Formats: sequence, C-alpha cells, structure tokens
Amino acid sequence: MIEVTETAIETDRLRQSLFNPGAGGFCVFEGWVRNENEGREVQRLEYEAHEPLVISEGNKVLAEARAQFPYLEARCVHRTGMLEIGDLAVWVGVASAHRDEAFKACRYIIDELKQRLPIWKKEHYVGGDSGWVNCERCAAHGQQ
Amino acid sequence: MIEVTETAIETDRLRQSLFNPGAGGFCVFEGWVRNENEGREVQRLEYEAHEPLVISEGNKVLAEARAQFPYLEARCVHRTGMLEIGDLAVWVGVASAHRDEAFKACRYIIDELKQRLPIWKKEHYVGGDSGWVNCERCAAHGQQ
Amino acid sequence: MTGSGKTITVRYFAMFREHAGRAEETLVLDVKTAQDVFEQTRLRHGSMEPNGHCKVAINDEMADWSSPVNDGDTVLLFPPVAGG
Amino acid sequence: MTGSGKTITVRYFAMFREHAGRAEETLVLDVKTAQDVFEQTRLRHGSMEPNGHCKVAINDEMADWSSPVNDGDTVLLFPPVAGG
Repeated sequence: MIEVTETAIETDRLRQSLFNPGAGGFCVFEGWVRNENEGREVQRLEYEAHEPLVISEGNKVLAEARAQFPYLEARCVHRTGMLEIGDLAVWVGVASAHRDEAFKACRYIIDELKQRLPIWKKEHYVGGDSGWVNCERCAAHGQQ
Repeated sequence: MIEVTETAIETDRLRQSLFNPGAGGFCVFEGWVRNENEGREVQRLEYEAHEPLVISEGNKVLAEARAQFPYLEARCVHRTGMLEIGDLAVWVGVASAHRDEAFKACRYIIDELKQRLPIWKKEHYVGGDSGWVNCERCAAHGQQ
Repeated sequence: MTGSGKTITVRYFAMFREHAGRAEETLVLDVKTAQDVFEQTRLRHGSMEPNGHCKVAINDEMADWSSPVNDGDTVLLFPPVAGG
Repeated sequence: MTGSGKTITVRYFAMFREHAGRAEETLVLDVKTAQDVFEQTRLRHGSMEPNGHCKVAINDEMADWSSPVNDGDTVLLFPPVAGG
C-alpha cells in the first residue's frame, strides 16, 4: 500500500501496522530533508505529487518488488507540502521472513519510486532563491 | 554505538537519537521473533550475550562499516532474555547523506553482527522442547 | 484550429506549471500524439525544456510520447521527477 | 597436574554451559593454546562439539585457537553464534 499525506508521517504507527508473526526481518528506509544539495545550502523542501498516479504506479512498484523479493508486508508513505530540515519526506517499510528480501525489496521500492512516481521537489536555498530538483536547468531557473 | 539491553528496545527514541541535519537517508533493520524456523513452530526465543565482547566487537563492526560506507550516525541495540513472537530482538539504524551508504552500512552491520558477536539464541518450540540455533546438533539436543 | 482539431485538457505540474503560469488549460489542438501536445504547449509557453527526462500521462494512465491522443483527453505533462 | 600446570578460568556460554553444567570453573591444566583448553574441557565434560564454528576469547579479547594461554588467563568458550 502506498499513500500520500500532507501531514507528518507517523513512523511508529506505520511500523506497527506491518507486524506479521511470520516476519523475522523488517527493513525501513526514510528520506529526510537535509541541509545541503550539490553544494548549496538548503533551508526547506517543497514536495508536490500527482496523487492518483503516485498510488497506481506505486502499487505497481510494490507488486514488482514482491515478485522479485517475496515479502510479507510493505508500505510506503510520501509527504507533500513544505518541509523543514530533518522532516521526514518518505517512509518505506518491508517485513519478510528473512532479512535479505526485506533489504532488497525496500531498496527496490525506494529506487523505483524516485525514478518513476510523479513527485517533484523544489529546494528553497538559504539565499532565498529556489530550484526544482532533477531538472538540468533548475539551477538557472532558481537563480533568476 | 552498540548496546545490549534486557528490556524492550525503544525504536522511536533510537530513531530520534540519530537525527543529523546532513542526513538525507536513514535505513533501519529490525530482527523480529518469528513463529517458525526451519519448519518448526517456535513459541519464544531466549537470547544470551556476552556483553563486554558484544560491545568491543560491535564497535569494530560499526567502524568497518563506516570505513566502507561513510555514514553520519549509526547505532545498534540487541536485546537479551526471553522474547515472544513479534518482539524486537535487534535494531540497527544508519543515517547518511545519501541512501546508498545507509542501506549498505546497515546491511553490513547486521550481517557481521550475526556472524561475529557472541550472542546465542535458543528456540523454544510449541511442543515444549528447545534448541540452540546455528549448532549442527541443536535439533538432537532439543529433542532429547 | 482546423477541422481536425481535438479538444485537449492539458495539466502542468511543478516546473511546467510555473512555465505555463497555470495548472491546467483546455485547448483545441491539431495533434496526433502526446509528443505533439508537448511540442505545441512548449511553443505556446516559450518553454525550452526537452522531453528527455519528462513523462506523460493520458487520463491518469502513464503513457508513451508516441501514444495517440483523442478528442476529450486530458494530457498530464510531468517534468523530471524527484521523489524521496 | 604437573609442574607445567597453568591455572585457567574457563567460562562456558549457551550450549557449552549446558554441557558443562556450570558457567565457569577454574582448572589447573597442562595446556599451551586455546585449542588445548577446548580439547581438555571437552573431554572433561564429554561434549562432542567440534570447534569448527566455535570461537574463543582470552581475557575478553577475541583470540585464535592457536593463541597461547598463560597462567591466570580466563578462556571464554563460545559455541556457534546466532545473534539477530
């Protein structure tokens, strides 16, 4: 299951929701807003998502991960809106019988999510300017 | 930092203790007590550790992980005593600038921990017998 | 607009919304594929962005740039994504 | 016990503690290496466990089976580990 939320992600609630008595390994990845990107000091990040396609593509990604690395439970939540340094932007959790599947499925999910899901982030720099991440000319736009 | 505890591991407190403003990726592995091992129905697990060497060897493992996959923060806690199905036996968390180091360091730490640290577990089966894990003749001992 | 014009609703996201100065507009366009929609709106809004790392969806289904567009379709133009 | 006997404290963990029926004992042994201590205590307690996947520590430092033991040392015998 994948979700998009405008409010703070509750990691403890998510973790508990993945409990399964057959699970011996549980792997989580969290994306945090950090204070720097490509040498520029970042003050906050703004995330935008097109939710219907985040959900449909995200569920495809979860199914692909399960086909390759059979897991018992998996869940992903992506936050949108304006986030501060240290805020949690994305949470991916996978519970499986053994640790290998949990690690590999979790990694697959976050890697594919970053490449395929219609989510964008705009960096707001300490200097007051901003730029969309992953766009070759973002820096130029941001510095205008 | 690595710790051994006889009481429940507080995941949320650990997670918060690894916050670092330069961290963009955070990977956690948790080992949960599952209800089955090698075809036998498990009721609970008993963990024993020799703490001084868990600490010294564990800190070597954390340093080796950092040398290979430079991370910002890492922490590991292993529980001892009698645990029930679903209980958390071990928690490993790694925060790093980018996700690749977080995943790889976390995996390295748990893999080495399982091979090198003086920690043992005894499975207590539903039938009432028990056996030490990883010992070729455990099953025979347990069934005596 | 010609007799072959199709009524297409175009939705712009992130950087594209900023280029277009709007989130959505409905246009009558002489287009066959998603690529044609991209090119025509790019000209319209003076955007220089190539479609290399961009993606497109039609009626909320991911599509290829060569996918045909039909009268009444909604075409979503996605600049390079960056989740996580 | 011979004139070359060394006083060694042996600590048993997990399965080894169950085999030995005790967590620790102090013995006077005619031994040169950690391996010798393992063999002599194995004979003493009738354990059939080979040292293949076992580990040994001397005075709370991980050691090799070929490491020398000295009078007064504490030797820790670790059966195959299984953390996590």
